Amino acid sequence: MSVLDSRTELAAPRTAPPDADAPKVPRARAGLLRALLANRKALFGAVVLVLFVLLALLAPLIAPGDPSKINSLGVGAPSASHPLGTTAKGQDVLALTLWGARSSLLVGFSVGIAATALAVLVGMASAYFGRLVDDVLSLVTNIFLLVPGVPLLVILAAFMPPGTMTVILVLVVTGWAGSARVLRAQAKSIRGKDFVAASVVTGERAVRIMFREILPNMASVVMTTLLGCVIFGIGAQAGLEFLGLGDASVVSWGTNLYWAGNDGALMTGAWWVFVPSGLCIALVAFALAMVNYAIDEITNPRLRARRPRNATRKG
Amino acid sequence: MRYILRNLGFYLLAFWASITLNFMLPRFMPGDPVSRMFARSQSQMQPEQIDQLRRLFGLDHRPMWQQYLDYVKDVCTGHMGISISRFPTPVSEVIASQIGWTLLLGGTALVIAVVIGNLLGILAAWRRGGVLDSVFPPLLVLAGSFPYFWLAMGALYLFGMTLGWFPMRHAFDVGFSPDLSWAFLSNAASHLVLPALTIVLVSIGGWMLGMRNTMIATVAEDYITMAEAKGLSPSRIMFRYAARNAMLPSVTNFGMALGFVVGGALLTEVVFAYPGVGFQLLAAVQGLDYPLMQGIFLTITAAVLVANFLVDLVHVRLDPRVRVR
Amino acid sequence: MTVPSHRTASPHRPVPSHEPVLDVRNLRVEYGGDGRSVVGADDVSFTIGAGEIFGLAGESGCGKSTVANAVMRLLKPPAHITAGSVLFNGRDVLAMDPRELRAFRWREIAMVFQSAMNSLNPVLTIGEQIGDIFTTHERMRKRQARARAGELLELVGIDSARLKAYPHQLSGGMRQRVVIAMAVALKPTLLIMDEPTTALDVVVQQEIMAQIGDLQRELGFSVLFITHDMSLMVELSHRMGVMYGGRLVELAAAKELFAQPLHPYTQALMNAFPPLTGPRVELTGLADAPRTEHGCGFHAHCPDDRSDCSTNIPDLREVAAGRFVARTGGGAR
Amino acid sequence: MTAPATATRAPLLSVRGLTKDFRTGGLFSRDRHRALNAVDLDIPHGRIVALVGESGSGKSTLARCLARLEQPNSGQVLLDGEDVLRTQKRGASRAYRSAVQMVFQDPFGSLNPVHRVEHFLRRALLVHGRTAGEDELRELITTVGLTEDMLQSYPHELSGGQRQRVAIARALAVDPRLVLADEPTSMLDVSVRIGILNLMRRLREERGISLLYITHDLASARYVADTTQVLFAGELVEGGDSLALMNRPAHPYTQLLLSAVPDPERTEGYDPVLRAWLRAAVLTPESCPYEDEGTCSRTEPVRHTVGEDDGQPHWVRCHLYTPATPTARRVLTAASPEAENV
Amino acid sequence: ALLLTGCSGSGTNAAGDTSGDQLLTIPREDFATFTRNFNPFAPGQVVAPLTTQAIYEAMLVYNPADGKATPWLATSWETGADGRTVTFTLRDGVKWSDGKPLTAEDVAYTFALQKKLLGGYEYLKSAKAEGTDKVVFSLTKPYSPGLFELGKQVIVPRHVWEKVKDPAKDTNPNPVGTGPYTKVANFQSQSYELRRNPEYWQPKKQRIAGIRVLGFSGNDSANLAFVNGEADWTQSFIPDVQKSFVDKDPKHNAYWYPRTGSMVEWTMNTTKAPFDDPKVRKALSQAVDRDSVTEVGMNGYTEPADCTGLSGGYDAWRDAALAASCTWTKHDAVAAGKALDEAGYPKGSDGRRKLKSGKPFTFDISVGSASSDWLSVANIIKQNLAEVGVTAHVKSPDWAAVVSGYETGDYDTGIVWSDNGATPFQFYRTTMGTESVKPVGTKAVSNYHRFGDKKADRLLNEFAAAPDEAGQKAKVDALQKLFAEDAPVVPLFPGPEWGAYTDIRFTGWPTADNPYATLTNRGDTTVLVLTSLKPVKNRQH
Ligand SMILES: Nc1ncnc2c1ncn2[C@@H]1O[C@H](COP(=O)(O)OP(=O)(O)OP(=O)(O)O)[C@@H](O)[C@H]1O
Ligand SMILES: Nc1ncnc2c1ncn2[C@@H]1O[C@H](COP(=O)(O)OP(=O)(O)OP(=O)(O)O)[C@@H](O)[C@H]1O
Ligand SMILES: [Mg+2]
Ligand SMILES: [Mg+2]
Repeated sequence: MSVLDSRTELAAPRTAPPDADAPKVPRARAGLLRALLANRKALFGAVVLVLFVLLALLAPLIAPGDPSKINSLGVGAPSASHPLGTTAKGQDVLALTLWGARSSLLVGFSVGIAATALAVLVGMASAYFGRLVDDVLSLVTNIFLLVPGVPLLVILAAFMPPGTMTVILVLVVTGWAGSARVLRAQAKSIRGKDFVAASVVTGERAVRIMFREILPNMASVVMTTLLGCVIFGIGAQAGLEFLGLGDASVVSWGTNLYWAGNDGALMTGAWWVFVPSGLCIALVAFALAMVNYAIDEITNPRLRARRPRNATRKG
Repeated sequence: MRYILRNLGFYLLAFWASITLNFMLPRFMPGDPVSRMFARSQSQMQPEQIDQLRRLFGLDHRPMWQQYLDYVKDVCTGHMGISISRFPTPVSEVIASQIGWTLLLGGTALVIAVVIGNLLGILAAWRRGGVLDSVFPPLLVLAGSFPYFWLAMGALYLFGMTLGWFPMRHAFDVGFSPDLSWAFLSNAASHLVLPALTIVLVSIGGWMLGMRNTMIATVAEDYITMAEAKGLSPSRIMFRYAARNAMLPSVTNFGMALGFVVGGALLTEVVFAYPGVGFQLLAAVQGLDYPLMQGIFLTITAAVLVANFLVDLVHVRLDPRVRVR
Repeated sequence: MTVPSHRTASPHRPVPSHEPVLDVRNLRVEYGGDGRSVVGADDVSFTIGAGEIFGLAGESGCGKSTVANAVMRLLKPPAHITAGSVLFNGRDVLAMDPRELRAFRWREIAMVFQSAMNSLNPVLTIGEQIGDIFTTHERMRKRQARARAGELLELVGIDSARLKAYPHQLSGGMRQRVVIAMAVALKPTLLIMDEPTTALDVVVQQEIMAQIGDLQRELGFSVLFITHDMSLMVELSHRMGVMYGGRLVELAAAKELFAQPLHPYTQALMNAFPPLTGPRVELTGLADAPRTEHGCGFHAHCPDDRSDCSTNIPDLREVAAGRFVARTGGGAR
Repeated sequence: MTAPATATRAPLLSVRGLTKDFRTGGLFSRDRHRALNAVDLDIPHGRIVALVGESGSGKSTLARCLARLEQPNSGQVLLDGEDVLRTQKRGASRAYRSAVQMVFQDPFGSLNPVHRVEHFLRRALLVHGRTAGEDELRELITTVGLTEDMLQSYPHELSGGQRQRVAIARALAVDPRLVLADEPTSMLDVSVRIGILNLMRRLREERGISLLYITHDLASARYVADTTQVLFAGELVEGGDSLALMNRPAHPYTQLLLSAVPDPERTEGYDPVLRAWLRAAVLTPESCPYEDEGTCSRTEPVRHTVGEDDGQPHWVRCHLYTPATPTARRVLTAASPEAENV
Repeated sequence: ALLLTGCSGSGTNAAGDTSGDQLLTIPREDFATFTRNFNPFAPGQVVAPLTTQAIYEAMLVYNPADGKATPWLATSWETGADGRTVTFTLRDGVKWSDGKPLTAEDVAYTFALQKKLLGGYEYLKSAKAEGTDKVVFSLTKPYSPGLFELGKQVIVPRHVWEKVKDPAKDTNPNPVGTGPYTKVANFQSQSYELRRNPEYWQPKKQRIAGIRVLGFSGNDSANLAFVNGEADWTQSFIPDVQKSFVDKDPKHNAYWYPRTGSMVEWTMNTTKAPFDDPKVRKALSQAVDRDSVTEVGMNGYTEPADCTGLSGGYDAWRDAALAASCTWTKHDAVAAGKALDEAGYPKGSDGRRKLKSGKPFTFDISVGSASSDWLSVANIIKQNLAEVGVTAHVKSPDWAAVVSGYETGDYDTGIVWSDNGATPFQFYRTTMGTESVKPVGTKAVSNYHRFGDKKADRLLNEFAAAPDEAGQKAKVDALQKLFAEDAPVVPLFPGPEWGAYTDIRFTGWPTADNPYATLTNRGDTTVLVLTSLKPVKNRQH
């Protein structure tokens, strides 16, 4: 149940019957966006996300210079010159946190996009071609799903040269399968719809049917999968790095926490070293989860909040 | 039953694939266990001993395929060899000494999270718009958003160190030896609280939301309206009609999670110094202890497969529809 | 199914006494979405006498199910009953508290839903689902309930061994019959049937109708029968109402209505069913013109006399004894 | 309302001995279910052929086989005398698709909700190498009785009947010679069904398109189709001119189907009980020599010609058919009226 | 055997127990769980802790903190005139924990077994018992470092091990040894206890009732227990030990990190350009700010190395004058830059230096990811190098991958510990001796930098053959000079031997003022501490 195992949990919230949502969303793309902006949860999530992305982008301006530069300043509580204090190595915690956002968000979104893309490809090929292709791809998916994630992570992280790319690759390899299963189920249900058969009868090519007919109908599921994978990516990266399996020379929220642990931040009472990065991860993950939550609500209107049941009385 | 048999075929295939993967992976890693051990000992070992150790551990230099055949044979006969990092303890013994705690911690946490999470989900869906439905989901999602180790360390320092409410480490206090006495059991239970609670805290949101969403979908089904029309009592409708059907996806996820319990809760074990397979595996990987790694990997894979198989069986019991598939 | 060979084949049973069992008055149901609200049923009034089969016809979305659900108080948010009353044997259904309501449901009014596939719980056996009724309403023990459930199944011509079957193991027709058996389990006074056969095959549909007719003759309950199939409705029911856009547009004895439909919508509806006999004549049917919220979209097809109903559907007006029509113009065309 | 006289031209599409088995069960299962058994069917030029039968009799399967969405196990599909199953083994060619199009049962499912109406028509035109300008689109949409501004609508903005018209327009875009319409009206509201049926008739008359109209509603088959074929458990059992066939149904199954249609104007009274009993009589093994409802037969029934109408032979395949006695009468007297479970 | 801790399962443990029977608690951050393996021939990562410290003993104990050798199972030893024999005289009255006496046969047998099982001791021709109390070791060549190596070998009882079928694979669950604490009690996967040896030869020194070892999955949890007062003596790395530990109870808590561990060096692959040029190595070394390295990177737990490369354990051998005179281990970015300029690596227009091949002067520093302190060190070096226009990348994969690169010579530079012995011999042998140089691609277990100097070989041989310490000293002086000249590796700082304790429950710890042993609980001198500690007895308890 470690963070690294969270891919099993990822699948949990997405249990609404797969064919229930998508085709009900008319104008999948434009409509979804507009609906999202009207949703309070989504708006909150989006604002937080945009804020973090902005901070990450502006890190070189707000906190110029190498954030990991070690100096003899020593550990220090928050003060005017260092609003979030300094670490045992004299690094400015604010700078570390800001710069950490870059790597964490980069890894999170790269993992999210890559894993989702892989999952979409596998899921769609599986669903569209069916038969042997489906059997083989399902088997592969299920094997990746069954293979315990942590050892795979650990082994791959140990095997490959350290670096952001490795972390991304490792997380993609271990994270795509769960999504592929969800997407396959979804694609399969859309594959069975008459409009796909109609496109076949019209004479459309397979690739076009997959990407122009089936995929747009899965927009919301792809989106939730994507966000789920981003959450997984950010969390799992932090977990890996905390265990020392990441690249400790990169500044990210995970490595910040790794160094905080190694420098005994909690033991020496330097909570300001430990808290910000963890809080940032939580905030970003929470924001993503809220957007996801909102998408679920939008595509499945039944999930929307409403008054209690016994309001049926006549008024 | 054909459904089961077909799944069995799949499981065997998956098992083969993952033990093969398991065979390949460690062999792709650079270095060997002895130089690894040497590197760790930081000059406490004589360089001359290295070759001797290699011989002692019986490291293989035979062709890969031969090793592979032997490995498959060993797997099939249940031989897991001798651990290198715990030399000369047999791998099976190493695993046996850990798995109990792993199952205890993981199982407890999982069961609590699943039971409470699902119950909350059921109630939230049933009382749409109530406190449970509007307050809990975002709160639990927020809790689940924190990095697990961060939360665990925070809890450890707050409840273990500062407040001293719970023991901070190990599965039981020194001075006890595992038996069935009340003193031991209560001690072990008190040690379980923090690790299990933190796991529950981060995972319960997923269960609750999942259950809530399926439950909402289920409540809108015609047969629920029908049950209402029949004049059945609300609790009967909620549990026997709605929850029972909404549970099905949960059962699948539960099976998955159950299998992964065997893999241990690595971060928990690291933070709380709790014994378990997870850390053992990490240590095995870092020490390049192939036999132990393979043994653990095998155990996990087998457990996941068995758990999934059991879930399939349960599914067949719970959902008559799959029987005809 | 037991087929008593002496049975007469005539549906022309004498119209039963007109003691109203159900009295729906000025019922209005609104679906209040986010901000905007849709009127599901508006000012609907009708009565059903004891032993009477009352039909409610109309195209999809005209509010038939809304009325049926309102009668059983099964409407869920966002639906609200905003006006009117539902009297059942003189009791105000809308004023019942949850406990009363539970006891009232199924014992007094039972319902057969549109799709049998979805109204049976897929993971419980037929026996359990029928038994539920007896354990809840009659406080029977499980075994006894089971025995009664078996009898019920036999009644609709299904072997009682099938009690152990799950819904998916039965054919669509059998499932629908199970639902009918459940509906008559407590010998209710009124049976609501919301399109009990639309999801079924023509042939099976006939069997089901036969079943219902049979049971009705045997048990003597009243029926609120909902369908969009005019031919079927005319064949089956004593009196019928035609709904359009949430309002009743015509209410009359079935045969009279068939012989001389007064409202243009009813006429068009009739015209939408090709006959099985006679020469082929070009039928016009109804248009697929979209209906706006307040305007009667149907005016495009009103052959004449559009003056009064182009903006809204007028109230029902009694044009002859027992004949009501929502027209302001003359009685006949 | 008479069908245009067709010369004894070779049929547009001929089906010979078409058989389709479905694999039931899973990956390793070898159970099969025969959905179609040696179906022979001709679809002449410019005619509407109705295919009727109850649910599960294989109507859709036949249509999907002809649309090349399903691969038949054996048999021939001859288009202009060419066996397309042999020449185009791995799916249909564009040429075949431009000759044979399909309209699906569910207008809500057959239009992709994410595209505008325009998209469906444009794609159909482009795929078959035709220009897809404003004019073409306008012409198409007006042909099916819709207005031009609907080109910019999304499917969910249209009513069911309008959607089905769009689906038909899409089929027409490639200028096909045959349109397979699989229960195009059964999912539609009563109020719009007749409109679609009328459109189908108009297409045949104005464009000379052949249609295979699949339905279980005999009344509509009678209304729209020139000839009617009755499919029972995967086999064709009766066929002929629609009016003639419905006036004098020769096969007990056809009679059963007919009797199931509610008809307030029927002279003999309506007794559903009796009708259900008739069905039991037709479908129980005692009255029918077919084992397993026809999936395998010991002896194939012979094909009898009942009569000829308008150049269309009316034929039946039934062991029980003897030209002298109306079959149903015989069945009813032969089968015991005792209790029977259906 | 349940023990009598004063706590009836209350969740706390030995903390504050001063009954006099309290157990000495030692946390092990490197053992998450224990296996009951007390086989002293098993490798250090496998055998249960304290096996070779509390259960088995050696003939002598060498203490690097004060440079003295304490006679232990042997009372005296002497080297033959030709340097080819060493004779140990065993102590009288030493008994195994099963009551049998220790004999010379046991010693001879131990060495035979050790050579058979694990190899090593190439210079040892034979070990023979002479009488019951004398063991004569014949060497193949004069080899003075052998004395301490032989002397620190722990001795096992022949009568027990003879009967063991496969000594290499035996787990020896109930060990028989001569040590002070040999009785294994209450063995659990995360803790076990060692109780007094009833037959110990110094019963007066068995003042503590026993030792308890606790397993932890890492520094964090082990430190937490220690800082929380639940353990007495730790050897794990504690960040900011003053603040997080000592300040909590300055009266009782203390640490002592003597700089006697092996030298930690910045190793460069001398088979690769530009590291084959000693001028470059020296210039790079000069660019490193060792003060910052030790202060910030190493938490101030050690001090900068000098150009002799000798760790604090060899202070007696150090040529202080040499150490003071040479500049290449003293931080001077300007001088370093100049040296690089002169060596032919001028700065480009972008301020970055170029290699002779024209490529930019960049390379990797490989460090195992688990060693976070060294990672910081590498990062500081990287920063220092940037100041002189050299770009370094810190690469930190798993140690296995790093070491594998070191071993095969597939790396640029790394941070490595050196070999450590009783004399500097081993250190210089593996940093400069040609015999340890393996070609790239062949596995090397030491001398990862692959540097050898024939001059060093000669000096090393002379050292080994030198009969007395004075002769050895002369050779070491020469070796130091050679090292300062060649700069085969860049010494950074001597590894501190971590050690911290609290004297709430036990007193008598070694300290800087009383360095009778180092403060390690896993080294040779541990037994000295175990036999010196006194439990605090508090009557009120
Ligand atoms: N949950 C709902 N929310 C909003 N509007 C609704 C809801 N349910 C029904 N309606 C609207 O109420 C009107 C009447 O619906 P109702 O289901 O009663 O029609 P119906 O006559 O039963 O149709 P059908 O023949 O298709 O079953 C329709 O216009 C429909 O759009
Ligand atoms: N993909 C499939 N796999 C297995 N069996 C199938 C499949 N498709 C159809 N069948 C079976 O083939 C038979 C004929 O089905 P088909 O859909 O052609 O019937 P139909 O006449 O179109 O029925 P309906 O009127 O309900 O549409 C049925 O028994 C059905 O169960
Ligand atoms: Mg309805
Ligand atoms: Mg069909």
